[in-house]
Amino acid sequence: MAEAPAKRITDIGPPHYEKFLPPIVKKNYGKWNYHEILKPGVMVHTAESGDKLYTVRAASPRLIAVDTLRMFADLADKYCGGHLRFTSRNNVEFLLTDPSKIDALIADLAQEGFPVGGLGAEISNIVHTQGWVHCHSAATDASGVVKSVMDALMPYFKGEKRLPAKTRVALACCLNMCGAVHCSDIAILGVHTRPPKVKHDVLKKMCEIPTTVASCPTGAIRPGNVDGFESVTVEEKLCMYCANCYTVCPAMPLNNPDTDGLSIWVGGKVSNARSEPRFSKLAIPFLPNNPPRWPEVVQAVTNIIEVYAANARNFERIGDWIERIGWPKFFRLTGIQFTRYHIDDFKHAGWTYKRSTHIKFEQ
Amino acid sequence: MAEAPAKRITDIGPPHYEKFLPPIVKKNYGKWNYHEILKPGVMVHTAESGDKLYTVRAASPRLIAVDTLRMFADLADKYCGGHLRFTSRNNVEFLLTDPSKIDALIADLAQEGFPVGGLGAEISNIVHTQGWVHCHSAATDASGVVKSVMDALMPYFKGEKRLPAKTRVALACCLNMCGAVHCSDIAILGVHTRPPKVKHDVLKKMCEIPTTVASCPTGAIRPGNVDGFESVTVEEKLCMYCANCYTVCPAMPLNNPDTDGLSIWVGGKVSNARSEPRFSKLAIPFLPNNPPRWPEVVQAVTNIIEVYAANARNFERIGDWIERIGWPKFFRLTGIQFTRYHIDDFKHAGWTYKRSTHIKFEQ
Amino acid sequence: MAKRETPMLDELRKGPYPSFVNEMYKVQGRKPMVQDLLGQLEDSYEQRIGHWKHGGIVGVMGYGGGVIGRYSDLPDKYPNVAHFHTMRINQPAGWFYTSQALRTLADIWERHGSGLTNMHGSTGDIIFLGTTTDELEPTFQELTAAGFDLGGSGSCMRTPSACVGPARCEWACYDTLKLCYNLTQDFQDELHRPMFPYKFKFKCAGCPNDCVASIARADMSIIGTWKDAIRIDQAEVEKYAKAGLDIENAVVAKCPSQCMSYNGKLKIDDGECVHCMHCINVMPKALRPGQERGATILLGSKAPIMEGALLSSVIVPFIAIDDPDEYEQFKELVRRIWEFWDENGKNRERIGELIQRLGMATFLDAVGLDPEPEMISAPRDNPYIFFQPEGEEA
Amino acid sequence: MAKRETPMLDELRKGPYPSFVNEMYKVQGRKPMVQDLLGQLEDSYEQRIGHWKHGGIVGVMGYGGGVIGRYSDLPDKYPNVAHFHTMRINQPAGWFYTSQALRTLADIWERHGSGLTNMHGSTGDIIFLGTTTDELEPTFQELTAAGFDLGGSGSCMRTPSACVGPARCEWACYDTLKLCYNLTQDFQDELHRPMFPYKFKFKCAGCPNDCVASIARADMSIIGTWKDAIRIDQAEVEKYAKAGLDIENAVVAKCPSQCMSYNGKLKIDDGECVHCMHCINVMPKALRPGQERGATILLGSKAPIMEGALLSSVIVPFIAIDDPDEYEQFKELVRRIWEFWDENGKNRERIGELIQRLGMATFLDAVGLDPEPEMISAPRDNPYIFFQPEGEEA
Ligand code: SRM
Ligand code: SRM
Ligand code: SRM
Ligand code: SRM
Ligand code: SF4
Ligand code: SF4
Ligand code: SF4
Ligand code: SF4
Ligand code: SF4
Ligand code: SF4
Ligand code: SF4
Ligand code: SF4
Repeated sequence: MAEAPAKRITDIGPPHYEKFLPPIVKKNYGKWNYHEILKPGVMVHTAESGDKLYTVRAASPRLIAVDTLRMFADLADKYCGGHLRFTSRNNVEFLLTDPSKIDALIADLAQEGFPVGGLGAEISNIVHTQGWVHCHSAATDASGVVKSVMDALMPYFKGEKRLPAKTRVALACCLNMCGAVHCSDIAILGVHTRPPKVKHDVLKKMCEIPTTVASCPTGAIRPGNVDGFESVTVEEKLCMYCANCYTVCPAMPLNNPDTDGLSIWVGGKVSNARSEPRFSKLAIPFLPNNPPRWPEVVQAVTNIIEVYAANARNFERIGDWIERIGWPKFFRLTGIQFTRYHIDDFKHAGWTYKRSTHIKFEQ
Repeated sequence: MAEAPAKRITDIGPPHYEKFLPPIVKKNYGKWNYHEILKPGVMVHTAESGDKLYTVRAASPRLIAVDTLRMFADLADKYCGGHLRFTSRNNVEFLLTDPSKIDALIADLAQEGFPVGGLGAEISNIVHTQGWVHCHSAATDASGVVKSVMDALMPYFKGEKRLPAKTRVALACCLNMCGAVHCSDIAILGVHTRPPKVKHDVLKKMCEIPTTVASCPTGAIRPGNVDGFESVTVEEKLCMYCANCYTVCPAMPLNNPDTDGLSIWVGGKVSNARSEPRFSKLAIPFLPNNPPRWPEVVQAVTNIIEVYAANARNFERIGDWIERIGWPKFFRLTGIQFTRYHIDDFKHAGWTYKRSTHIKFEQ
Repeated sequence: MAKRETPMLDELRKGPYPSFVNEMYKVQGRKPMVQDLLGQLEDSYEQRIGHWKHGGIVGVMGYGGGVIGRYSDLPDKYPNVAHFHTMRINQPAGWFYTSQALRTLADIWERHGSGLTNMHGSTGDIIFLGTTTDELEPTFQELTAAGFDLGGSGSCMRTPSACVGPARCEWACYDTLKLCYNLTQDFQDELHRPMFPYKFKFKCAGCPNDCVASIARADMSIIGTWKDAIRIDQAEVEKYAKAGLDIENAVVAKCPSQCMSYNGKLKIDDGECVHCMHCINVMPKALRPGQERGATILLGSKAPIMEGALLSSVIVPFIAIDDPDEYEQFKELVRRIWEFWDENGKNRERIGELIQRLGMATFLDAVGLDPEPEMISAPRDNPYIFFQPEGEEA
Repeated sequence: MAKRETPMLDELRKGPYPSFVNEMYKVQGRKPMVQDLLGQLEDSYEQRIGHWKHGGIVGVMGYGGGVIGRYSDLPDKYPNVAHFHTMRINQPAGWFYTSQALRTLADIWERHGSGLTNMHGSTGDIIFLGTTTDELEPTFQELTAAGFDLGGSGSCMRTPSACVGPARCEWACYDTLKLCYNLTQDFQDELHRPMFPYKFKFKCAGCPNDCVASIARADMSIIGTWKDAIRIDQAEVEKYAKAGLDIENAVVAKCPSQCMSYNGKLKIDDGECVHCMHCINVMPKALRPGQERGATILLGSKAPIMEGALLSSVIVPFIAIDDPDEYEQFKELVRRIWEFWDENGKNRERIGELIQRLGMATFLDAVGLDPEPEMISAPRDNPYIFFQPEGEEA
């Protein structure tokens, strides 16, 4: 693009964070001593100076109107000198110094439809992505599935039902996994299940053939001459529907109302607490796309959480729990069917074969 | 080959094992109740019937003359009705019913130069291979290294020095690993460290070019026209000296007095006891070939065993022990240098990268 | 034009969890763009398929990224979302705002876009969701005038993010906000002008709890840790016990390295501690990370495309990262890594995939790091060693 | 010809461990072949390199294996080992012998070969070490007359082997000797006449201690196990405790599935037991495997060449393997596996490598086994699923 005129401001980066820190944070920066969770969604951090900072965490759908930003701003002015932040899971946190204002704030938030919770071993917001709201690649919607699942999980968000440990749910609407679902306690992943249909006319206009061929992890795409001009063909047996070809070449759509759907993954974690970080593993290969409420997905997620809550020991993340009881028992307890799809067949598949006789037998 | 004449006996298989079982074994077959180790190299199995079978285990170099077979036969006649067996680690076991004869047998064996031991948590015989005695592929000798190492380990074989658990040592003279060293507590492995030198004249007579090309795990072998006729060339940067090409094509020798040597591997196990079976991992990439006594190898193996014996808890195999203390500490305690060669770079290398912050720091 | 009915989406206005459909309703009255968005989305719900086309290249002058072009495949039916581009605005480190700053952002987007946002995107940016090509440059100029700037998209350094760290967390082992801000500022060119083989993400977590998921979602994960002993306040331990905490089972037994013991007094064999945070997490009043603080640097995490998902792996077990020299040394390492990647990386090959393809040892040589056993979970189990000439004297 | 001095080898006649050089000395007086073997080996020791050439194809009439051809590359210097072939003789199951049988073997080899043996080879065979081509057939005929036969070599079923099992071990969960013998006899053709893509090995271990290393060294590993409860004799447990065994630490704490408890009485939650054998190993008098016995079938272990070493992996979590029907069903499975391998295996591709190349699920379909979670350590973590048409209804 053309060079920008001199006077035009560029490359300034974001505002310096210090401009937005509450005075109590500036004063006690790096000198916090400990924290306590006072009740669902409310915690207090005590500084070495003795100062106390109260955090009230409210749910957010992440997709919010400017009206809501203004509403948050008003509440921040009313209750905490205009100071607030958002979390890495997209909840909103109000930062108070006066504990007497907590309940009023919670009431106002409830009034506006923003319940408070999601701290500690409670279910927090579902990290999610764009879906049909903004992305071309989506095999399902994001916001609608998240809304449906969170409606069902609210008792766990609000702390009305207890969980053994933090339980992180994430959703990504395609294998690009912008929601980084690959390390979540429970992951919902949009999947295609049919190979791309090559639009040869579009392809010759919009795509580089070498890039398209190179984009396929399994080498299913072959350059080839199709009715007269250079194009590509797909060796369908080698295709596992990752849509990477579609990402680099618009002429290879995979979207299909009947064969697109969702898969459920479990047992991943990010933190180093106790066990090392772990990938999510396949629980349910395919559930249908069923808007507006995706009942099959809601039921599947709730079932896993209930079985987990009923069986795991304190501080066991879902993956820690499964590690202890073993995968066969996980499938038995949840009633999920074990299929050929659960057995890895990608590059390092051999690592997941059971290479010992450490087997449990039901008594 | 030509068909065999009718009268010629073929395909009869081995003699039926029952013909060789001692009467007490026939009587109590499958009805043994428990066993006890009475002293180094001697154990007793008690049957449900109350019968007792005494086993005396003697070391064997595995490579034995027919004279020794006859000597074993004589001792078996003298002490146990002519009954004996060999073990899966190539020791010889005399099967007695009369405990009063045990000491005399042990004395006779000592007389003949065959010490008794190798039971339980003692070091048993080193599973090994042919080496320079019979194989074309050997990067080192087998019997000579084994003899040198076992001479040093005799106190552990005889139970004069204690070990935390069974400690299995194995040797293979090349990467074919006939000694199956890939799952041993301590493994000694002969290695080449230079690419094959292609003998083009021999190659055109003795080798199929496609087979030779296909034999290379890293695709380092390329078909090519060398001074006039079809042959192969080796992309030396891609060669990791496995000698698989040499196995299928005699025209690609790798043997070299100065650059062949031995590597040491640790922490493998086969049994399912406590932990699952485990591969041996690289401890020392290269030690020189130094006949007749291979002092560097003897020193390296003894050092690892002594450090292990001094630090591990009861029932911890070497691999279990390292799992608990961590590899960094293993290298520190043994004084073995950690090098670039220890970091895997074969197909599944990524699995061995440390993908967490679970790190220990010396205090 | 009469508003299209959206019965399926309206279903999603019900229920206790805040509804994104309600958010759209808040602005649709004054934003035809959002009316059409609702309409097209209702089509998607009915037909179970998306209606967006691949984004073409759109952006602001002088930048190669920060905008995701998006076009409807039903432009005639929904002309107001024929263009529906997204702008990524670099968030303030730690996602702290004042009401004033929020209103400024809201007003700018009121004037120039759909009035819909994501607070925030998965990489950390503020997302302005949906506008036309013409509005991009004006929005940008108002943003920079207000002190904001765009984030990253495409094959560039992506917007770094950081956990709340020392601003509110007692466990921060280094200043995550300071590092995040410093990297963002020093690498503005790498952020705005894609020139890498593919995307490169930084995430700064103050301790091994990793509250920004850096080990799973950042090409470079900077995770705080400490080297010396965990600080124990035995009196507070006592109080936890009195208050009914089962220290033996909830803490000692759950320690992954089994290096704790408790009998009235809590003992930790700190040389065996793997810094997992569990005991500290359970007893924040009694236990604190040590005082010799810094970070572990890990490299390479990413989503599955295309060789499979990766977690970051250790390349520097411990560095102090506080004063300017330490910052400079760290950024020098980053530059050497980018150089190695530039020279060797294939198009759309993330750094983590490149290292696996060429081998960790080759990578370490190239960037000038020594191999250390802390970088691996175990040494190789295969004998396929590429000995180098000096190999024999190993 | 004057005997060559062997000072280096003579070094190895010293020391407490029995010496293979002494073994050579025992026969060299009457065996020029062994004199030359010593000579050539001394050359190897001096020069640090072997002196054998690749074996050509030699053997006995009608067999494709059982002999390893070997030729010296110093035939002029050591004419008596110009030919120095090895014969593999199928050992009796469990390696039991009578003195009579040993003498028979010794006498045959005295007449026809070097007089040197390996008792035994790594696969399990008796190894007759070194003879000439002319002697192969006569040796073979004397062996078969005496009731012995050759073992395997080349791309065939290799000589199966078995742990001592029920013959002497209280833990054998199935009859390893009987199965080993039965397989050897029923598959004589597959043993003697190579017709597979590569070698195929069976090893029979009576329990998870796996005393024949079957899980690491057999293409098919048959490992005994039990389904019901471990049998506990509490009185004997008591005695172990009295005798000073620290049951809490030596047994309970070491149980990998933490399914035991002890307080005077030993309790086991058998549904959680992974049958690792540890508790039984430590207290053989007090604990015994259950009575519902059988085996776990695992497939695919091998040395590194060429895709890397493998351990066998579970394909049948549990089968009873005792009566003729069960034997027949088991061998049917073996034949189906061989068929699949024949059809799909590349030259020199072991079954374990083939399964990894084509995928476990494909293999299971082909041989008619249902997928079970016991076959894996964990489900896939990558989303690259090859959905089949019926996939959606999964
Ligand atoms: C606010 C936030 C950081 C931020 O900069 O935004 C944060 C803040 C805190 N985290 Fe976190 N974590 C935050 C995301 C995370 C994430 C990232 C994620 O979820 O994507 C993780 C990794 C999750 C995982 O492992 O998959 C995370 C793993 C933890 C853990 C480890 C939990 C475990 O047992 O594995 C702790 C310790 C604990 O909770 O006992 C922790 C503890 C805390 C503490 C208690 C730290 C402190 O003393 O202030 C903070 C509040 C408690 C709480 O439960 O939220 N935080 N925390 C994030 C809030 C997200 C939200 O809205 O819910
Ligand atoms: C005789 C032999 C079987 C045979 O048919 O020849 C045998 C026999 C016995 N083994 Fe074994 N094992 C024999 C090779 C093995 C092997 C295979 C190998 O070493 O290649 C293993 C797997 C080794 C590994 O894991 O790497 C093996 C792993 C065990 C174990 C598990 C040890 C552990 O803690 O991991 C036990 C249980 C124990 O010792 O407590 C065991 C126990 C036994 C017992 C006590 C079983 C019994 O009640 O009779 C037997 C005698 C004790 C002893 O220590 O030898 N046996 N045992 C083999 C003797 C080899 C030798 O000469 O030393
Ligand atoms: C907006 C956002 C999702 C969201 O709703 O928050 C997003 C949206 C897209 N991502 Fe992403 N990614 C977003 C965070 C992520 C993350 C999570 C993270 O950064 O922590 C990941 C996983 C971590 C990683 O980097 O691997 C992620 C992994 C991908 C990938 C797969 C990359 C890979 O190597 O596997 C692609 C495909 C590609 O790059 O071509 C992708 C591509 C895309 C594209 C540009 C679609 C495409 O193929 O061109 C999406 C544009 C959607 C749209 O129309 O707005 N996005 N993407 C996130 C960026 C917002 C922000 O700047 O804050
Ligand atoms: C004699 C014996 C070693 C010994 O001293 O005991 C042996 C000797 C040879 N093996 Fe082996 N292997 C022997 C047991 C093994 C084992 C161990 C086992 O069977 O438990 C293994 C590892 C397990 C496995 O099967 O993977 C083994 C893995 C190999 C390999 C690698 C195969 C692979 O797939 O990785 C080769 C290379 C080949 O097959 O071309 C090989 C090739 C060879 C050859 C034929 C050399 C060659 O490349 O042609 C050796 C002949 C040496 C000679 O001159 O006598 N040998 N070989 C063992 C057979 C004696 C017997 O019948 O009882
Ligand atoms: S996950 Fe896929 S569909 Fe969803 S936003 Fe990312 S790229 Fe788009
Ligand atoms: S969807 Fe994925 S696997 Fe299928 S052709 Fe495209 S890139 Fe290849
Ligand atoms: S390990 Fe190698 S050198 Fe040794 S016997 Fe086997 S094939 Fe021959
Ligand atoms: S030695 Fe191995 S790696 Fe080297 S060329 Fe031969 S087969 Fe290939
Ligand atoms: S990562 Fe550590 S320092 Fe940062 S917020 Fe989480 S717990 Fe606090
Ligand atoms: S931090 Fe983790 S490893 Fe260290 S002592 Fe505490 S619980 Fe144990
Ligand atoms: S494998 Fe089991 S049954 Fe066989 S000898 Fe070893 S311990 Fe006994
Ligand atoms: S056999 Fe192993 S797993 Fe089972 S109870 Fe005994 S020790 Fe535990």
